[in-house]
Amino acid sequence: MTGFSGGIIEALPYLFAFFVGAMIPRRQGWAERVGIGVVGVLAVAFVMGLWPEAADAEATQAVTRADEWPQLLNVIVFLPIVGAVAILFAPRQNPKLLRAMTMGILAADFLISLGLLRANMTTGWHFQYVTEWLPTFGIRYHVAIDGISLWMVLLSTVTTPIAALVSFGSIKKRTKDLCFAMLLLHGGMLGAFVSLDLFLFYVFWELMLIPMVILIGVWGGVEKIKAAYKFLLFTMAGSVLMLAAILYMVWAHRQAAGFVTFDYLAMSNLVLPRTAATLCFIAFAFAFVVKVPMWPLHTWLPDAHVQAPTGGSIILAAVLLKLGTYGYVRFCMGMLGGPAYDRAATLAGVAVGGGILYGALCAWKQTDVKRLVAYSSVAHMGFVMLGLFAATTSGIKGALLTMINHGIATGALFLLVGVIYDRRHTRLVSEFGGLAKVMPVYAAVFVIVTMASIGVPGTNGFVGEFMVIVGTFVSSALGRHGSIQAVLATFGVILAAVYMLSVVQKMFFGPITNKRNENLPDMNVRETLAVAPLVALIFVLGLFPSLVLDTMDSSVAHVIDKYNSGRDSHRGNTIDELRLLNPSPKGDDPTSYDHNYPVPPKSDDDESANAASRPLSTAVALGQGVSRGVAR
Amino acid sequence: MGALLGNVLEHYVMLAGVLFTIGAVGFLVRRNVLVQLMSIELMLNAVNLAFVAYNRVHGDDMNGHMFVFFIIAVAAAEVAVGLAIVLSFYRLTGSVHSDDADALKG
Amino acid sequence: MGMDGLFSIFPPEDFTLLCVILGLPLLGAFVNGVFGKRLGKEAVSLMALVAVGGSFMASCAAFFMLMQRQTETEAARFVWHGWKWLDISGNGDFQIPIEIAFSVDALSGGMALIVTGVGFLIHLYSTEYMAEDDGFHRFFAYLNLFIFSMLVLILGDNLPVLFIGWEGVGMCSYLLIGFWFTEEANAVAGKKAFVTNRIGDFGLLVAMALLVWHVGALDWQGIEAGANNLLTPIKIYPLGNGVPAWLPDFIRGPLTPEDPRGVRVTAATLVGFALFLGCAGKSAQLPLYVWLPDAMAGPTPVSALIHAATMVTAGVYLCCRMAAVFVLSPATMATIAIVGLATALLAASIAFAQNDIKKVLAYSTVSQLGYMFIGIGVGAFATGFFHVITHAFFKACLFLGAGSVIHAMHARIHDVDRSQDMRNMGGMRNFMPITHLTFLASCLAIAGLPLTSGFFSKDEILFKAYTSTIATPQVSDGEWIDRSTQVTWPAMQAWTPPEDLGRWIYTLALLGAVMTAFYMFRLYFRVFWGEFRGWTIVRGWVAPAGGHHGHDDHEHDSDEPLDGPKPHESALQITVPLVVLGVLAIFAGGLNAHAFFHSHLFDDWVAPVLATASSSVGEIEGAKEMMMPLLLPGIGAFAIGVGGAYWVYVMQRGEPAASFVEKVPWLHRIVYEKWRVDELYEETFIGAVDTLGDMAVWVDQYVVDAVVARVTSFAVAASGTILRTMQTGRVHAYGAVMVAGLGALGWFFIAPQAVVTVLADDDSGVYSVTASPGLGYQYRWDEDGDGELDSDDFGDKARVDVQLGRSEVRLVQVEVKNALGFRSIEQIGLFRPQRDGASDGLAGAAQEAKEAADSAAKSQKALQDIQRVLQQAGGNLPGAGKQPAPKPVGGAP
Amino acid sequence: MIGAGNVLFVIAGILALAGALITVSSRNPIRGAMGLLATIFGIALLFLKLNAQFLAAIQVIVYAGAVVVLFVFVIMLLGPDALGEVGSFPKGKSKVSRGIGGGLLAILAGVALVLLAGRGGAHVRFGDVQPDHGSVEAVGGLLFSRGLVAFELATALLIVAVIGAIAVARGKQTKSHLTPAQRGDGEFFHGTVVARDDRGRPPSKGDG
Repeated sequence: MTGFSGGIIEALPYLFAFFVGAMIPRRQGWAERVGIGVVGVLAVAFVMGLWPEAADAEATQAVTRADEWPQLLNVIVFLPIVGAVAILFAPRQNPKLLRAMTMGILAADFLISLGLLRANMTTGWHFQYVTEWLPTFGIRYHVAIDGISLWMVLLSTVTTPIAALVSFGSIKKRTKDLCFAMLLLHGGMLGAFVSLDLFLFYVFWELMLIPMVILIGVWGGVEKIKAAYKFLLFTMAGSVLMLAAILYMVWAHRQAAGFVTFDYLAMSNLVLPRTAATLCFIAFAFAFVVKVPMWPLHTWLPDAHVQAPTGGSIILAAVLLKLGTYGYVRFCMGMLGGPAYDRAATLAGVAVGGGILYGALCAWKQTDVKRLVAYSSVAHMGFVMLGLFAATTSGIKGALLTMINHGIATGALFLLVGVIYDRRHTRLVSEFGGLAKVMPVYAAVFVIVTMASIGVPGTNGFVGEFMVIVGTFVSSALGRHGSIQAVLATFGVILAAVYMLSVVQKMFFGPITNKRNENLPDMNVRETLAVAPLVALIFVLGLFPSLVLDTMDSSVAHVIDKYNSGRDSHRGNTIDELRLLNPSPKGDDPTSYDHNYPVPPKSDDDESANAASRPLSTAVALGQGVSRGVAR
Repeated sequence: MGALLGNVLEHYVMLAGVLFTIGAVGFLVRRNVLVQLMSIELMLNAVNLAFVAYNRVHGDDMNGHMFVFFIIAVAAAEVAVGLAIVLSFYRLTGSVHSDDADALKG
Repeated sequence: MGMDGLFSIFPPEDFTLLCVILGLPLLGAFVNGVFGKRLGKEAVSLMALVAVGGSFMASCAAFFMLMQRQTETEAARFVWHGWKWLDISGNGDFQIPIEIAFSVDALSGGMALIVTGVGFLIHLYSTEYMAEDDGFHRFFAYLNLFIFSMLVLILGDNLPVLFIGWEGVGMCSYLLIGFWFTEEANAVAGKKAFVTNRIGDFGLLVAMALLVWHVGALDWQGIEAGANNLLTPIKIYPLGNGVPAWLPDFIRGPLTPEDPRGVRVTAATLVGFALFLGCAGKSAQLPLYVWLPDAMAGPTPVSALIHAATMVTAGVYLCCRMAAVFVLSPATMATIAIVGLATALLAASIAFAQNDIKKVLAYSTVSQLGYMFIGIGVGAFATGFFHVITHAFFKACLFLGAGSVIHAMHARIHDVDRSQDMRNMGGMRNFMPITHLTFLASCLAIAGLPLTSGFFSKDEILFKAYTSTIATPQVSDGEWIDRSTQVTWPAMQAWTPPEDLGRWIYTLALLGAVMTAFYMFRLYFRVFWGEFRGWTIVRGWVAPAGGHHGHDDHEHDSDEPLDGPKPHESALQITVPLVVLGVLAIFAGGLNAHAFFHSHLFDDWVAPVLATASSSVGEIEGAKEMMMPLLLPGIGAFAIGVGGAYWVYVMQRGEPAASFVEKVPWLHRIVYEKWRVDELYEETFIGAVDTLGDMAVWVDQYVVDAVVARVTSFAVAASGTILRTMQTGRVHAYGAVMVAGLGALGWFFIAPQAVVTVLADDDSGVYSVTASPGLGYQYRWDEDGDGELDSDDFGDKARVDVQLGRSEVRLVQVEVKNALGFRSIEQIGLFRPQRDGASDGLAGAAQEAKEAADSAAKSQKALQDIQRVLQQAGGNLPGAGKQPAPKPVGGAP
Repeated sequence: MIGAGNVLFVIAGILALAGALITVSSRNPIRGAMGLLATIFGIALLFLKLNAQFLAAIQVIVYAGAVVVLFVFVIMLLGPDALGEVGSFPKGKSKVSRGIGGGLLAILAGVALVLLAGRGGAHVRFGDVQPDHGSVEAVGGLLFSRGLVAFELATALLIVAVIGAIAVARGKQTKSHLTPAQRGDGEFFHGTVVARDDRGRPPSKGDG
């Protein structure tokens, strides 16, 4: 695998540069194009020369499993980003070429990401790749996937091409910037899902924010600017708090272990004093709750969806919301188990009351279809968060599956709403009536997707909701509230049927009220091509969910025991001070979750590092702890 | 007392302090931009004096002198640009009164 | 090929015949749905008929194979395991695998026969009935999909797979009721049906969750095996954290139950109630029956298939399947019986005043379902299920007969409501002989003519209601002593129904039987006897020039008479199913004719499946002899009902009914408007959720959005304006602020900076402490560590050498005064460890440091010193933490 | 007892203080510049007293030679308007700045007095220094060994300042003779007033 493909990988940048260079000149002859192409190649050669090639190759502990190609994740994440840069060089006057390039890159990314399915998801991280990025700050480029993030990556690589296909159909102006934004967004999201270094995660977390704001702000609806601002400010407020928590934890880890690192594995090995742990948890949870969105902080979602263009709306619903919940699983539960456990019952109450029931009730009263679907997303994400707070195996697996289902179902719903929006340029439900007569195929697809969104068994919606409800019922984290919350969540299932069917009935059934609806064209090829995979996935996941669920077993088990151990060590932690869970976890066995555990830098000039490389015994740590009492 | 005059750090520091205050007061009180620039020069000179005086106390290295050298370099650059601004400001508004330059009001 | 040939092909544990039964309707639905438009009507109907017919053949084969294997004791059961669907974490987070698996045994075999058999007949009927409809292929696609979902429901091996069928059937009924979706009313009726079913499904979901928690299994055998650990008590009130403490006592008093363990109920009752809620939703029982009458908006074959024969009986099937669970809780059984009884009476009363044929039949279905649930409620599961079968035959025949009459009426009246109105009919028996005869047969069956199927099934239920008793189970709960009040609370006992409940049910059910007989024959006489009231019949009438005679009917819907042809008998595809069903309606009773022929065919067939449940259902003594005396009132009820109807509608030509209406108009109107139950729901439940919705939207806009978005933006804007006034734009104003800052900084320099550095030389024990120099600084030292400063006046001594013995601790203080007379004090704790850096010394050092600190500390800053000392100790030891100590301790050994 | 050094210190001190007072209080900026010149010479003398020959030279060359000359240049350039406001001291226009100024003076005067009075304890005497302390070779050597980077940066700074001064002081030149295209209004997104699509053509034609 390495010999031949290594060669290609080597030649890839040069070819790319030549191709981009050749495309730049407008309406010039062949001579200039080749010339500029060669210039491009030389430029890349110069940069490659500068790049510290052999020197720190051994520094990369790219120790990974035999059958997995370590570079796969890098290719998946950086192909769109490099593609976005290439788009910048492509000529602006030729939208068709831009669209072709973007679709090509996204399709290539999807095909490559299928390679991820080749490895069977046993315990431990997969396709892991680690290199030093900023050694002085202990920041490493550490990427890996496990059962959870695998499906998030695939969800993203499936929905983004579809969103791109749809938005190319409806958006005609500023195509170049649209392509750039789409590709950068795609790269940012993938990066966020796979990064295992808190700094890297934060970079990608912010990176994906900007293109989304551009998507809403430039091609949005009437008050697009206001909606884009609201979206930006909400998410930024959250992520800034997260950054503060990250920095504190890094500092705390340096106090406890002696060396600076941003790595997720090290952070999850750290036991913070009680108040500090709670504050960190609140900071992280705030960032993710804004993104999910959960009850008090969800008002940005309807505005963002209503103003976003169809493509942007699909990505926002299908993938961006999942980052909030994925973040909660990975960081709040995986890293800060203790405080998360204590607050599980109250947060679950908010998820049920504020999310499921509140979202459904609001959805029922909306006059704008997109706002309705946005509120239905709030309801679905309420289910997801309930599953996570329940912290039982089927609860979390149900939550993860509901995330995928919501991505598919709501993505398809937004796509379908986009279809009529392109024809009638209005989203008010009252404007439509009796569409089933005029657009039978469209009506059939809409009803199927509605069934998935409601959670009719046989479609994927039901499987997720069923596992979450049962998971919550038997959850020990929620104590005696679990059963009541499960019953209330089941009410949400009824309300879902109420609001979805009422909108279907108003739009599709009954006589044709509005003259303009009489001769609307049915779905064209592009739209059917875009929605077909989603509908297929609805039934495939509905009947064969174990394809997805079995791969999650080991990682969910890992999260749950981290979550519970966070709780026990927290409760048992009488000295209530800063120490490592287990002082020196072995990082060499690839199947353990501590594989590639950050090792303190061996450079001897940093005297503080080698002086304190040995772990502290409790006595002295006692001294440090008391005198350095953190955040009393 | 007389013999100590000029050989003791306090006198130089005190002199620098007074000079600095005069410069500060000049900057605050006078409305003429040119005079304000000159008072800034005064303040800088006062600081230079203090630097050299302290350097004289610990005589073994000449960091103070180096620092003063660079302050003088910067002060020269500063005056050049400051006066250029005053010139274009004058050409723009026809006056050197600093109160007229409040276009950047909040 | 013989039975063992079949067994070789389809072995019992891998029974792929089930795939054939399920696959064919699904294939039919897919083909008709996707390619229907292009195939044309004949091909579509052929495909549909072949699909359902094939499935019927397969289920017959399965039925016979079951008969082969079934013995007295051991129930025959063929299972087909599909694939692992998902796994659920049960109590204690262990994984319960749920797989897509189908099984057939006596109960589901019989039901499958009914579904596919009656389904086939109705498919045949629909090919004619829906002939001119342009949505022909869509109709058959939905119908086949329905048959598939119903089969999944029946053949499912565990509750979640049943749930797939359960909601699939609900979805198909949603699509079929709203088939003619161009009418607003039909679409609304479809939505109403789906939502009401969904409320029922809520009950099923909760039941599944409870079963997972208590029984730890969801497939039938697992449930039956683990059923008795459902007998554990569950606290249902007060929920969560209990009654809040801040409530005043006069409210808390009544609210807090005296038994500190709270109001408790056995898990079996909870599961029973949840399941029954599901069944009530699906089988249109009292709380959730409102959707069935509106479901008549769908085409008549749909009403016949779904709302008479198959879907509505799914609830009864589920109850029989989960009989082992229901029997464990007498409370649930009693509620089922009472609710069934109430539904029967209510529906029968409404049917009195309805004029639309399908509405009357709909309410009679609801009423008959009530009877089935009475059967279930009193413990007679087999009898209740037998009533399902007989009801399927005669109710399907009635609906198809009504459809045939409506089809005939369409000759001239096309308005949907008026073509189904009894007042426009009359005297149809001379125009439509076959329909008339089959309709009469079914009416006799449903009314309970002795020897007809209705008689044997319904009166058997009445008999069982009177005679059967249910054993009260033993709840697994012990004595409980309340530690705080030392009061011992008794173990919990299961609730036992009152003695004469059975007798009351019997008498009221008898009244229901009379009402049933009356309204059925009211319908029969008004439609088939008397003279035709539709339009004046003109012999040899020919359609006017307008060609499509349909729309001329609308012009003169005013009262002047309409003329038209003689209503003619429907085509063969309609009459053949009618005849078959009519015959079955009469003779199906033979299967379970206890009264006269003592044939227990059906009971024995179903007994092994319901063995566990019926084991705890007994009979009052002397029940055998009471069989005949209890049947006579039944026959009497039939006679009174039919005679009364004959007297009112044939002999008196309907005057008594008319006079009754004038005498008590308000009663008639209430009964005609279905006791205004729909409006009640509209006001209470739906209204409540509606206002909740409005409140949620208001809160979302004015509270959540206002607080989070607008208040923060207002705060930012306000602080912006405040800060803006600071920027006056005049240079010297900025200069003034800078100078003020400088002044503050100056103040900081004025206060003296007492910074102390320590040079420790461990082996000689000499610790030299130097205070940093400053402008005009003077110092005073306390070297001996006694807490007071040695001398009162200040000197220039900036350095002090202290000699320390091994493991000696001393506190050195220095006071610094600067030129302006400001002073500040600094203390440093010096400690010389026992031996340099030995590890056990570590603990010792820390320990000594602690004691020494305790002894030395007198002044109020003792705690600070301890930290300092420890830090000092820490600083001295190799490998100490990187604490950027303000006092760099140089020369560590 | 009174040595030559002390006299030098007194003369230089008085010279500096007088110059400063003249700079701040004189109505005519030229007189102010001369005051500044006096202060600079006073400080140069003090530098000599403190063995800082190199800096004294620099002070005279740069400050006296360049900075004050520049001031005089600009004042001459501005001509009569350089006088700015009428009175040498503003007619009590802004109470605040006068108050601050007065306050500051009072504080520093107090500190000076205390220091002079000697009550403030030991004086910080000047220690003994190497012979070449402050000489041109020593400071020059130091400048080009440890302070080389800073020195290069200082040169860069000065060049930038020169260019900046020229650019700022050059004033607006009308470039009317150039066409708009040549001038290139530099719109990044082609967002000129006339809405243009991707191809840069007015909306009527093209797919925009």
